[in-house]
Amino acid sequence: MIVEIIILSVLMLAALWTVMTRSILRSAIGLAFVSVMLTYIMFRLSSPIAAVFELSVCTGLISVVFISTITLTFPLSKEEVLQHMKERLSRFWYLPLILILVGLAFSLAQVKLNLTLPPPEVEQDVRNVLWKLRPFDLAGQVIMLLTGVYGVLILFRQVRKK
Amino acid sequence: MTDPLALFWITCVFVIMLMIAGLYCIFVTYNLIRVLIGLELLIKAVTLLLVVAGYANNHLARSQAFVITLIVMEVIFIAVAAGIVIGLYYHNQSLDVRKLRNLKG
Amino acid sequence: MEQHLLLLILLPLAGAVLILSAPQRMRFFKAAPALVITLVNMAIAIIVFKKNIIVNFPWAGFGIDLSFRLDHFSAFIIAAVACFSFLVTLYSSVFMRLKPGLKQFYAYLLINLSFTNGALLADNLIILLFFWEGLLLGLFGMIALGNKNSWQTAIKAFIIVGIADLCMLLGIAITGHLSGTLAISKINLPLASPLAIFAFIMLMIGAISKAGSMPFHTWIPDAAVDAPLPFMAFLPASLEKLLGIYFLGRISLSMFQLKAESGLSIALMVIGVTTIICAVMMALIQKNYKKLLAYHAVSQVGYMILGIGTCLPVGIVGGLFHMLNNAMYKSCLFFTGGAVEKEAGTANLEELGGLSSKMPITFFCFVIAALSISGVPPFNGFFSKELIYDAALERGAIFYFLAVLGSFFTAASFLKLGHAAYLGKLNPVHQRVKEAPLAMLIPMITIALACVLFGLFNSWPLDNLIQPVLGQRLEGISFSGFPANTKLIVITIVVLIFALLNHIFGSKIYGSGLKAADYIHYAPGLVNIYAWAEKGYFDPYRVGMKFIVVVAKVIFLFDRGIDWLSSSLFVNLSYGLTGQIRKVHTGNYAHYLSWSLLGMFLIAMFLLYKH
Amino acid sequence: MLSLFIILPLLSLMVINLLPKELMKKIGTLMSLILPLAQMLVVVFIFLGILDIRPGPADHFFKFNLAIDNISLVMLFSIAIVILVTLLVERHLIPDADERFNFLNLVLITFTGMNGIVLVQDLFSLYVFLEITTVATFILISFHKKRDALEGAFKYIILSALATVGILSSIALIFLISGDTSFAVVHQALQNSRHAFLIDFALAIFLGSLFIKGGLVPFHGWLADAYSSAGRAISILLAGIVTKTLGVYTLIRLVSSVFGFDTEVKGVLMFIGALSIIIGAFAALGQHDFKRLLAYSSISQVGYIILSLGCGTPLGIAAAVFHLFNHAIFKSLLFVNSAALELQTGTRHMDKMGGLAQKMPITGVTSLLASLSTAGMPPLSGFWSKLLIVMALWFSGHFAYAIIAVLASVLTLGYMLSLQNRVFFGKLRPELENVKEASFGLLFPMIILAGIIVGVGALFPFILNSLIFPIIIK
Repeated sequence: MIVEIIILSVLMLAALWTVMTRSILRSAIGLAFVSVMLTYIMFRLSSPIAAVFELSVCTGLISVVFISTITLTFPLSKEEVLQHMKERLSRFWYLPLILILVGLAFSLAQVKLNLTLPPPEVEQDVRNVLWKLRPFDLAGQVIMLLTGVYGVLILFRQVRKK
Repeated sequence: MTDPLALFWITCVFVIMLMIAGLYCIFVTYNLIRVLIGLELLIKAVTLLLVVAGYANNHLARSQAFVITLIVMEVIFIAVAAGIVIGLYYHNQSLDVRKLRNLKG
Repeated sequence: MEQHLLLLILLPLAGAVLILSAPQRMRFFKAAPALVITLVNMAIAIIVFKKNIIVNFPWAGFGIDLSFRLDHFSAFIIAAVACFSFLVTLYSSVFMRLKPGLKQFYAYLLINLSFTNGALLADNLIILLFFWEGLLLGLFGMIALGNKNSWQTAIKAFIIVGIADLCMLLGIAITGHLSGTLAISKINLPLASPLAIFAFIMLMIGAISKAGSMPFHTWIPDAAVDAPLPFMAFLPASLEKLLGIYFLGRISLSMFQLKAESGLSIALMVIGVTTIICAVMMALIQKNYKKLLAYHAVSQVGYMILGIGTCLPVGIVGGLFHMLNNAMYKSCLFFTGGAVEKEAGTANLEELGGLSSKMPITFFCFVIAALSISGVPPFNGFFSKELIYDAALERGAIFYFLAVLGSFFTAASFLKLGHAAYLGKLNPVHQRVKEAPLAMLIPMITIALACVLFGLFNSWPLDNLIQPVLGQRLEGISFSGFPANTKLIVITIVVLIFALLNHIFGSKIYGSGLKAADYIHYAPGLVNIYAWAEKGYFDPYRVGMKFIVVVAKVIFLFDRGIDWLSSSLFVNLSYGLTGQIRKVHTGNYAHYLSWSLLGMFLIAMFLLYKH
Repeated sequence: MLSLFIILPLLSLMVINLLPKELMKKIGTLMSLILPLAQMLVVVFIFLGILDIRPGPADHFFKFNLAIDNISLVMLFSIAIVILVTLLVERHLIPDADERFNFLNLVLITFTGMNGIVLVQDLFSLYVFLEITTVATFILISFHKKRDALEGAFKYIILSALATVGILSSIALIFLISGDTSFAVVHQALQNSRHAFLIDFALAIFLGSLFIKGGLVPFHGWLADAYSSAGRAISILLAGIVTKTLGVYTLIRLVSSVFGFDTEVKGVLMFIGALSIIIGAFAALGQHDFKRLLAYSSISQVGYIILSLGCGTPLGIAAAVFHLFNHAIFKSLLFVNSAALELQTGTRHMDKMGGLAQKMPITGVTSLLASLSTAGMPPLSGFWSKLLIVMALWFSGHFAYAIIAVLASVLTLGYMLSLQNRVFFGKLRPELENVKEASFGLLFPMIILAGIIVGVGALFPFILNSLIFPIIIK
């Protein structure tokens, strides 16, 4: 339990850094780090296959998407960044305060969850679950990938035309 | 082995904090890409919630199947959103969200 | 026999479709089919008269059956509607000849006829509502055919009548809920619970707004100016009055057990006398032939509502008889107005005058109808008014007094109208005015003749048409023949003589018939008070008139106030609100996001409140 | 049998992409027309009992968890009609062949996604198909590189992401107590541990998220921007059916067969519905942009559906479904009208139009029919559904809401007549002297849709007995 809390806290700090850092590139890297910590906690919660997916797709692919977007859009110059810095600080520095307050409030609250949990599942193999029990989700994934292909085709080709 | 429900609740607190961070990012920033990063943080929070729910009620296989599907959806979603952000950049020559107020009333 | 009922509804509808689909060039083809169809319709109405027919098709769920019922009440109104629509069509065939939108005019006329028949025959409240709302569409279309302002008037009428119809929808829902059936013939509710009273009020609003009572009347005078004239003679003057009062009679006679001692009866009577007085005061100061008539069309509804509201057999008989009489003389009056407008080219009383020598037959019809509406014996208006007075006196002297006062003003305004339009000096512009063509004269003469006959031989309509409606309630009493209460007759005649004297005084002072009522319109200035004081005997009269000026002004403000309420206040209010709503939509997605979060938060709070 | 509703559009998508592209650019649309037509036919056959829905070979192979009932049948029919109309008008509104081809592909994906939403019996799969349809819609909105369209799409993305996150969080919380996400299991689990704190919270989040998808006040910020900025062909699809399937149908389905009608849930639905009716109508009253007015009108009409659903009675649900169908018809007709107007006059600003009824008679008449049906004029279809809604409200004892519903239809009439007045009636502006009626390809769908409006109104008893009563009895 303690280990999980520590990992979650690190994850939280990484998220905080992601939100508050000045450079957008560093922000994207912070997001990747959040992903890594999420992967680790998934391993701890005995979900290895999902963890592998998270590591490969989110940490890898999404970072690539963000970084390529950032390079395609030439963000503000350094001077402008410095100019905005003070303004940014005044807008952003409430966040840690809020987070600490919310975290404390919820941790100290005595919540009775009184939930009746279902009996544990018989099928423990992810592949079987996906293929046999949830084929509709798989079909959905295929359609979503097709959608993504058209999305990239349409949205990014426009940019090329310009 | 600790009580799974206790772990679930503690993770819930972190999920809430993560969501607040993501929403705060969306509300406060003036940069379109940062808005997307905020959205990503929200989705990460949900992923965490799904995993820990599966862990707490011992339906790990199913929750992993959900998470895998969710990740696929998420990638496409972010890719499309990024495409739209790039399109907006080419029109406005900037990533400032304050230029997105053409449609109103 | 069943097919006759369906024919009454379907035949005019088919005719409308036929006319609409006819090619544009065939000008003759528009009036002729309408004439034929209204004639056939009249024939059917006479064939089915005095029969009881029930047609029932199981149609949809919730007790919504396609059921029609012809009983005595609806049969005689259908016959009346059929006669009026034939006469109006005949009149229009000349009046409308060169106007644009001819095709639509006849199509709407037939559609309105069909829907009116449907509403009269319907034995199911939902079916009734269907035809009732359909009439709204016909009304809208017919007004919109007029001059360039008519679109606004049409929208105004549509909104006012539409709101009233929605009230009626609500009333029907409650009635169905309370009685468990939607069949009109099976509903008989006591007015005991507040919900039943509410339902009755809602249905009543629907009925009296269709009849054109205050405060739902403001579109009628506007329509009189903007809409084509036969429309006025057709819908507000006859069809809608018949339909509205028919439904009022239905709800207060059979669907609800309206008792004389109930507050609703008093409310109805108050609406009645308010309508009588307010509308007639407005009529008195009008300077336009058609507008003056339109205000009278509103005023006369008051008598019918008063009569039915008394809940006494004599009053109900009088109200229903007055409905029939009013439809006759009012359409006759509108016809004469149309004839004058068509021949002289204007309906403005200031430009008219001395037309009696040029248009003697029109003048003659006008005189008969005017005498009838003023309640001069032995014309039909006299007899129905006497019955209503009788009932009003029994329920309270104040109602009687106000009703007689209304009669006084009616007589005064018609003296003014007749004097201004037909007597006096002929306007040189109108030197070459001719008598109206025959097709326009026939309806006028027919109705004028009917006015005389219904007056002289009033026992026929009363015994055959009106009194069977009440059936058992009458307990064998008959109201036909000359009224028994001689005191009331004397008072009536005295009042009429006063009206005549008043007119003569007024026109002597101001030098023209048109201005005979001007002292009511223009508030006398302070300077004049000294001048009047010198003529001592004239003073009380003046003071009384001054009081009336104030009343008339207040009523004018009231009338305009309702108009303002319906056409400006609501519009401005909603535009103000709209502006605020538009301002809130800033285009900033952060605002939208925060609304959504706030909404979710509130929903969560609401659902978690009990924890 | 049922899995074919998903497989066939997908298969045709692949066929169109695998065959030679130049040929498909020419005849792809024509070929795809078969799909919605076949779907309409199949729905009618199932409805008449000619076709049964027993699992066929395709179902044995694909093992999807699908089910169909009368509500889904109505939805499938409406989806097919709107897709058909979109495909019919596509070639007149998108001149470029390449773009048209891409558009066709995305429409087919949206079609598949919506069919999935309608038939699915599992919360998580529902999320998957919601996401597919939403993402396809983002791409469709930003289809023509227009600046405003991208802005509208971006606002939609943000609010829609919030909805997605909400839906997933509540799925996770429900999954914790149910262990599965199929509707039957979830329904059972919710019955067992009713009113646990977390579960009520999950319910609230789920409702709010679906309100975002359906564009109800105060969750509607994205809707007007997305509708009005989207391309001409897309807004027909978007306003006609997509948001109604994403938000409104899902609400009907989930509330009626999964969550159950709590007193609180009913209260929330009715309040949000009434608020949407009023705010939407007032906002529509002040618009100058044709499509923006229609967008706000859409919010108001969806409010009616939710209000009726909130009754919780079978009649209320039936009325909601019927109004959903009617709304799909008349709103797509109005958007086709707006597309024709924009194409012919070059503007959407209503104050720059006027007197167009003489120049574009068919557009004028059909849009008048649609407007009157929206306002609930008898005997058009809209009247009957509004009547059913008011009756449902009344019989379930919600008198105040019934009165609101009745009075708001006056407002509806107000803005619809003002639209007609500004665009089609009055004097023709001199600069519009050369405007011509739209081409037949646009008029044809208009006439079909107007025919449906009039036909449904006239044949209402038949529809009530054969379509609406089965829903009630179930």
